[in-house]
Formats: sequence, C-alpha cells, structure tokens
Amino acid sequence: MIRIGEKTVQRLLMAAAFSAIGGLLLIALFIFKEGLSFFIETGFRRFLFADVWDPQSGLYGIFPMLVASLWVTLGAMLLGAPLGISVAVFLVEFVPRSVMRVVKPTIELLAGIPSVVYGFIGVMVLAPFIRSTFGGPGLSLLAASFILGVMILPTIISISVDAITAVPASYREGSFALGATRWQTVRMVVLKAARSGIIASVILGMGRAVGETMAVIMVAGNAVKIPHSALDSVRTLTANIALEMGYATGRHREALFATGIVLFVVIMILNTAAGVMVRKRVSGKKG
Amino acid sequence: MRLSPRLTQAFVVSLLGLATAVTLVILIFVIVFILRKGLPAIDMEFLFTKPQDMGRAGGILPTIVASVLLPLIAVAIAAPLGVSTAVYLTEYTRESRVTRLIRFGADCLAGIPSILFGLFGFIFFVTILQMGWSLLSGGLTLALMILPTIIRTTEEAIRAVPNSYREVSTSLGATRFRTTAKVVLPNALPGIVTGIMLGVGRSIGETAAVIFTAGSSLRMPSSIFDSARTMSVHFYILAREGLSSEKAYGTAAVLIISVLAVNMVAYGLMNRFIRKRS
Amino acid sequence: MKPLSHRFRILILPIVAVLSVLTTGCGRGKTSVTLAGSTAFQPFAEKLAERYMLIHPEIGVTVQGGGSAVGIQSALSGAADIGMADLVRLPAEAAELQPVTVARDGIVIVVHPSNPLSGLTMDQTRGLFCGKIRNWNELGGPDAAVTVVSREAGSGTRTSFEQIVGDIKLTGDAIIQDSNGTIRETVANDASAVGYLSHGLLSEKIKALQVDGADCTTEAIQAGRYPLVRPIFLLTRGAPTGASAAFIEYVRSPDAQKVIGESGLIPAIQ
Amino acid sequence: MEGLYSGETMGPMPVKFSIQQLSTFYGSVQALRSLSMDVATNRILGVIGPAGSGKTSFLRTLNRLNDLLPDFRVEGRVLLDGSDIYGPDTDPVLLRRRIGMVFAMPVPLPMSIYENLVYGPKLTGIRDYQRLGEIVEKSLRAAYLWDEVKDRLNLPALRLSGGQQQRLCLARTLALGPEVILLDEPSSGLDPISTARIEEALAELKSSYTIILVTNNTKQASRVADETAFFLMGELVEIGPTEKIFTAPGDSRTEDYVTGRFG
Repeated sequence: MIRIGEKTVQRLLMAAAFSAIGGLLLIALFIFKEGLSFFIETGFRRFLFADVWDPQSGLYGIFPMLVASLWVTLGAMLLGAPLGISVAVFLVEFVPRSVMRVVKPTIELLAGIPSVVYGFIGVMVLAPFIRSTFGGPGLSLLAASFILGVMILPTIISISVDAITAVPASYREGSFALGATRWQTVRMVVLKAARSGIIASVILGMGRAVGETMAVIMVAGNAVKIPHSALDSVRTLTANIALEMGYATGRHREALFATGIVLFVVIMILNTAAGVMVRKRVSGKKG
Repeated sequence: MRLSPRLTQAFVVSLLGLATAVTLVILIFVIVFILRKGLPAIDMEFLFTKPQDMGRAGGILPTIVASVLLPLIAVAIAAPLGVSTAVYLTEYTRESRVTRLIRFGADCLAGIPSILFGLFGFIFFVTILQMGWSLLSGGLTLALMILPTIIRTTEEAIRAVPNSYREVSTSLGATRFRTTAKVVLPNALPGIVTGIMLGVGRSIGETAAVIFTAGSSLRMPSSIFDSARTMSVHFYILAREGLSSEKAYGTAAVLIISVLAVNMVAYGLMNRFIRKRS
Repeated sequence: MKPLSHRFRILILPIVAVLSVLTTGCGRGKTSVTLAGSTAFQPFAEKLAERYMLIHPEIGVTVQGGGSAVGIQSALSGAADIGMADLVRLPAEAAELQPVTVARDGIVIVVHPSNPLSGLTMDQTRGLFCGKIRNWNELGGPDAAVTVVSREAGSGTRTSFEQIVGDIKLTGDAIIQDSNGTIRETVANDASAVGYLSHGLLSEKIKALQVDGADCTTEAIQAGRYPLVRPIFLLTRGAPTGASAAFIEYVRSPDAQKVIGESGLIPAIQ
Repeated sequence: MEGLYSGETMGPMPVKFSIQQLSTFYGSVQALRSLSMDVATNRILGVIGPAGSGKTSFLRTLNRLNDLLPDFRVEGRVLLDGSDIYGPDTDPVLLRRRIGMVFAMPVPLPMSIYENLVYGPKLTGIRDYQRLGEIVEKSLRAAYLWDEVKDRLNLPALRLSGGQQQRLCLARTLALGPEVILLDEPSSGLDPISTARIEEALAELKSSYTIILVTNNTKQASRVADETAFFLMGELVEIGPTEKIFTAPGDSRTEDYVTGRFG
C-alpha cells in the first residue's frame, strides 16, 4: 500500500481547514465592511441605545430590537434546551434502541421543514390561540419564542443524543455496580461525560435561534417597541434586517449591516456566557 | 423531603417521558397540519409537470429537481471541507488559542441570519464572481451556512472516540492519517452523519439565502450554472404572494415526505454499517 | 470485508460523476434576458416570460425576485438586464435607470369578513393607520381594539399607500408583515384587524372596503375614481436595447396587457 | 557495539536494546531518571516495581507511543540494534512495526476478529487474501486462541470474553511480525487460566521474539522472566537474572519489594 506522504496529508487538511475558515472570515469581513462605517458615524448613543427606528426620516435606533432579540432567544432556549436535552436523555437511556432509531430521524425531519412553513403555522394556529387564551395581538414575543423553541429542538436533540450515546457503557456499568439507579447514573455520570457535546448542541441551537429569520418575522408582529409583557408584538434584530433589506438602499442598507454587526457581537457574548455558565456550575459542584 | 432514589427515578423518568411526548405531539401536529392541507394537491401531474400560471396550476417538477441538486452541491462542498477542518483541528493541531478561536468563530457564524449569507452570496458569487443566479452560487452560499454546524458536530464526534483506539492503531504501525481514516472517522461516523443531515435539512428548508443566490426561476435547471427554484422557495413565493395556498402546501407535503425518506435512508445505512462493526 | 476507505471511494465516484455531468450543461446557449426585483410583480413577469418564450423560443427569459431594491441594484450592476420595481417614487439611486410603466396595481384596504364596516373615507383611513382611531366602535363597528397591520418600511405597497393617503405616521404598535400573503393570513385570523394589500389577492377569507365610496375595480381605477393605485416599472440602464427592448415591447403589447388584466393587475395601456 | 550485562558471568548475549542515560519528561514532570540498561535478544525481561515507578512510561518510550502526548520530551539515547530510535532518520511508523505492544486493558478495535488481525499486516501493504489467512491462523495459534475462534472470524471482536480479547490483542501484535513484544501488565484483570495461557504463549514465543513484560505481579515475573529489572520512582534500582533478583537481590530496596514488605 503506497503510504500517502504524511506531510502531504497534513498540508491537504490544513488547506481545507484554512479555506473553510477563510470562507467564514470572508463573511464576517463582508458584514463588518458594509456596516462598520455607519456604526462609527452614528455612534452608540444614536444607534444602539436610541429607540426610534424610522429609516425614511433617518432615525436608526435599534434598542427595542436588541431587547426583543435577547428576550426571544432566552424564551426559545428556556423551551428548547431543557425539552431537547430531556428528550435526548429519554431516547438514549430509557427507550429501547430500536425505538430511538425510528424516532431520531423523524425528529430530525423537523430540521428539514422550511421556516416559512413554521411561520404560516404560527400565524394561522398559534397566534389565534394565544390571542384567544391570553389576549393581545397574538403575534407576539411568546409566539416567536415558542416557534423558535420548536425549531431548535432537532439541533439540540440529535447532537445531544450523539453525545450521550458516545459515553462508553463501562461508565454506566461502573455506576450501576455501585447500586445507583439509572437516573442517578445519568445525572452523576452520563451527563458529565457527555457535557461537551451537550454544550455544543445548546450553543448551536442558540445560534440557530438567534439566526432564524423567516419564521420570526411572521409570528412576532414586528412592532418596534420594547416589550413589557410576553404578549406584546416585538421585532428582533434579525427580523429587522430581513424585513427591510429587500428595499433598503444607501444609509438605510448600511444601518441594516450595522445591525448585523451588533448581532454578531450579541452572539459572541451569548456563546461565551453559555460556555462559562455551564463550566462554572459543573466545577462548582465538584469543588 | 428527600424522596427515595426509586421514587425520584420514577418521577424523573415520567417527566422525561412527558417532554418526549410533548415534542412528538408538536412534531405530529406540524406534519399532520401540512399533510392535511397539502396531500389533496399531490397527483402524478403535480409531481411530474412544470408549473403554469405563476404556480397556480401545473406541477412542481423543476422545484423537486432543484431541491435535490442544491443540498447535494452544498453538502458536496461543505462535508469534505467541514470534516477535514474538524480532523485538522482535533487530530493534527494541539489544542491552542488558535483552535479555540476558530471554534468560537464557527459557533458565532452558526448564529448569523441566513439573510446576511444570502446577501453575501448575492454580492460575492452572483455579482463579483459573475456566477449569476445559479445552483452553484446557491450551493456555495449554503455550504458556508452549514459549514459551522458540520465542523462542530464532527469535532464533537471525533473527540468522543476513545483515545485507546488511537494508541492501539498507532502501536500497530499506522500513520496518523491511517489511524484517522481507519479507526477515528469510522467510529465518529454517527456524529458526522448527524451534522451532515442537519446541514441537508437546513439547506433544503432555507428560503431567504437561496432567493438571493440560486434565484427563483421556474425553468428546469439543465446545469449547475442555471438558476432554479427549490420547493421551499416555491412555497415561500406561493404562500406569501398569496397565489395558491393549496399548491403551496402540496409542495410542502412533497418536501416533508422526501426529507423524511432521506433521513430514514441515511440512518438505515449508517446503523447497518455500525451494527456490522460493534 | 472492504475497509471503509474503499467504500468512501465508491461513494465519492457517483457524486463526482453527477457533478461533472451537470457542469457541462448547455450553459448560455441562447441569448438570455434576466429580470429581477419586486416580489409582487415576479409571478406576473414569469407568466409573461412563459408566453414570450413560446413565441420566441430562441430567447431565454429568467425572472428573479428579491424586492425592488435588488431589482434596482441588479439593473445598475448589470446582474439583471431589466429591474422590476413597484415604488410610486423611485429612490435617488435609480436616477440613471429609465423606467417604463407596464402595469398598475390597486391597493385595497381589507378587514375580517365579520367586520360590519363597508367603506372608509381618506381621513378615517389616516386616523386608523396613525393610531388616532383605536376602537372600531368609533366608526360604528363593534367595541374592539383595532389591530393595525402594515407592510415593512420601504415596501412598494406601503410607500405607495402612505404617499397616496398622505402624511401617515404609522402607529407604534402596528403589526408589520412583509408580504401580501402574510397580511391576508393575519387579517383573516384576527376579527379586529385592518390592513392593505394588492387587490389581486382578494379572497373570501377577507373583506375589501370602499375608499371614499369607490370600489377597487379596473374601470373605477382607469376612470380615476379609486385613488389607491401604484405603477409597476421595468427599469433598464439607459434606453432598452436588443432582447430587453423586445421583451419590454412585448409586455406593453395588447396581448400581454390583456394577460396582465386577467391575472390580477391593471393594464397600463387600455 | 556490544553491550555487556552488568555483573553477569554468562558470556556476552546479543543486545536488542541498549539504553543510555534515558530520561523522559511530560512538560515539567520527569518520569524516568537517566536509566541505563541493556535488553538481551530473544529473552523475556521482566520489569517490576510499585505503581507510578515509570514502568509503563518506559515501555511506551521504547515504541515511541509517548509521541502522541503533546509535551513529551526525551533525553539520553535508546539504541535498537545499535541505532538510536529517537535519532532524526528514524521513522516512528516503521519502528512501531518492529516493536509490537499489548496494553493492560484489552482494546480490540471495533471491527471483526479478522479485521483486527489483518489491520497491521495490511498497513505494511500485504493484500493477498491467501497470505493474510496464513498470518491470521499462525498468530492465533501462537496466542493459543485459534481453536476457540477459527470458525467465527467475522464476529465483532467486542463480543469475545476478557481473556479471549487479551489473547486477540497478543495475536494482533504477532500478526505484525515484530522483532520485540512489549507487554504492559497483560494479565491484570484476567482469570488464572487465561493468565496461564498467556504465560505459556510467552514462553513459547521467547525463541523468536525479544519480550519485555511489565508486571506488578512479582510471582508472574519470577515464573516467566529470564532477567528482571526493578524500577522505583523512575529509577532503575537493579537488573539481573530473575532468580538472583528474587533470592539474593543486591539492593535492600529490591529485597524489601520482592519480599513484599512494601509497595
């Protein structure tokens, strides 16, 4: 067997890695190039913390949308993460493998459904339900969080399922041998061993929630005001970009790209927070 | 009030079961909602003819072809690139600030809204590189969109492979590449397939980014340089421009059935592969 | 037992074969005309392109969406030969482009079918959308808070609607939807909603209101009695030439204008 | 270059490994402290000593498996048939084909028994189905496992019992056709019968391989090893013929360890 030169393989892989990372960098640069000049000219006060968004009269305040984005993402994570991880644990630990093998692809089907379909289901079913049971316009922060929570389930469930199945059986046997119940084994051994995979699933799920465009536009109502209750209609940063990019020209377009930059920074903060929070909680217990 | 372990176990398991039941109910509700509205529209003519009258009549064959080609191109680009990047980050470099920075960058890009990917694709691939609205521009843009997910899931899958396998393979005289190809990747396959399937799902369901890059021409694509409209974009236009909700949900129903079929086939293949080995 | 690397090689072969076949495709055989822009006019442009290609099979016409701004941008950058825009007043960037009116679109105010109202005056419309009239009982309707539904800032339909009705400052808590279809769905599912959309989308799920006593019909518009109308432009960089000019001529031809009239828009030329 | 035994009268033996002032470091932690010894060809060297005395680290330095660890560093020289394995022109991959290793916990690769056995040979380019079959049979017989598995070679290796898995790992190493076999506590966790099987196999293999057996089971060393080395805290305390080490050790620390008073 001719041995492919180890060096050439290394170089090939490095080339692939750098082209992939190069591509991703290109997008980040593209967003920053288009939006940075606007960001510097307008400055934080009139952009990030102003709360009137009216491009026609040159007002570009995105504070209400920043608040809305954080609330919607938080809502989606409160629904998606615990539900997703519970389903993953249940499928791997408490259900026969044959059942899991059927259920997992069907759950992943949720990932294949276009978000515009979720949007329509939200407008035609979820919003009227919220309006009749809780009042308000129906198209609201609650509706957006619920729909996003459902949409990130496949990401969180399938990656967590893989992380949990990857935990070697010997870990579980060791714990059973010490008389632990299955749940104690899961809590004390399995989840800790699968922790990095589960964190990855939560982070990717959150990324998907923050990045979702179409479904959020259709169910959130898109009113530009700071939500005082979950029933208020809100507009997230992402929705704002998608809503107006089709018609935006000149400074308005630059403002939307600047919103993209803000979004990028928000995601960075959320990712670091998620990583730190989980690490601290876990080490806290060990300490 | 400390519950006995047996009681907490029963309580927690029923809670987890409830969570699963809720998820499955939502899943079934979404599927039934779409199929109930969409199945009546599906017949031979709907599946095998071209759309007429702005999609109010005729079939959706070109969109089915586009929905097969586009994710294929996206995954054909993103899977090798993503897996190689993940292998490079885990097997070929030491965990350092640089690898952590790359991983962090990938996580953040996984959160960028698809509309910005679409605009990037429009300006970079469509205009600057003169590729025009085409399946290639769309495929490249989608590849960049699903790359972070594939890189991250592959990395997690590789990291889950026990180190003892690497040591055994190395002690038997395998080079690092052979160890990766023959022992690490085959055992990380489930995680990799999951990442790719999520990528396929995302690229099939994407609308905003695709409209700006692959375009939304209704003609049958004859090469990857032709513009084409995927089923998701077709649903997007039919439903949002209020042309025909019956045809729109028919398209969505066909989409769901094909995605479910693809998922089942992919997992069937992978499970057969794994059962043979362990 | 074939080790995995063999199977990978076997797997990769078909993918490469498929891709190579596709890359050889006929490519740019015939001369082609590309249109891009307004999502509202896109379906109509596709229908006209379909008919045009029956008459002139040697010319390939492709139609893209993306919104009026993309239409203007593509026409300027040459990514598209003809831009499509449905804005009453074109923005400054479009100054270099030469607009040709090919159709007109009536904007109709819609409410939930259960809403007893049959029409609004311009002032009542302005009051509703500015948030001065907050409850339907102020207009003789049921005692219910008004849900105002509008398009996103910059959309052709909204800009035209606000410019024609005059000095509208949209109420802060208006629901914003970004397409005719979603506005129709939102109004159809909320008994106290009021919105506006292209008259081509009217259906039994929503109820159209008269404006100053006039219904939104073709002859009312052509007679000038119905005020909420906006033009649809095809934009080219400088005077249209070659295949683009031919297509635009076709769109303004009586045959094409008849098709436009039948499929839900108002012909530009009687 | 001929290496002589330290203080041994039995005439010069051909030397497989000549280790000179070998020290190893994991980052700042030092594992081995300037070890010098010779390992004779085609004999079994037993390496005994308490846990953490550097026995395993020594073993993994010989076949450069420690290269996998990011911050591993070596000082001194390890000569294999006279050439330094840490020298610039040594290809670690070829080196590992000459030095096979059996791990403490049996780690069959998640493949069938057959694939586990042909994994090594295929890497060296052997493709001929017939030849592979011979290698599989020869190595399984040498590991005393042939009769138990000869008609179910397609079975996934993970389905074998603990003892069978360990013998499979031995067979897998033999299939590579190495010159040296390193064994890292091969019978830890094995039942007495499987342990006896392994020891029989080693005694048989001595004639054609140099064997280094790391074990914390002093009885096993005394039963099987020709020479024995006693490691303590990363140092080589003493090395010599097995019965000398076990009956009249030169160093009091060896005596304490061998008689079981500590460690």
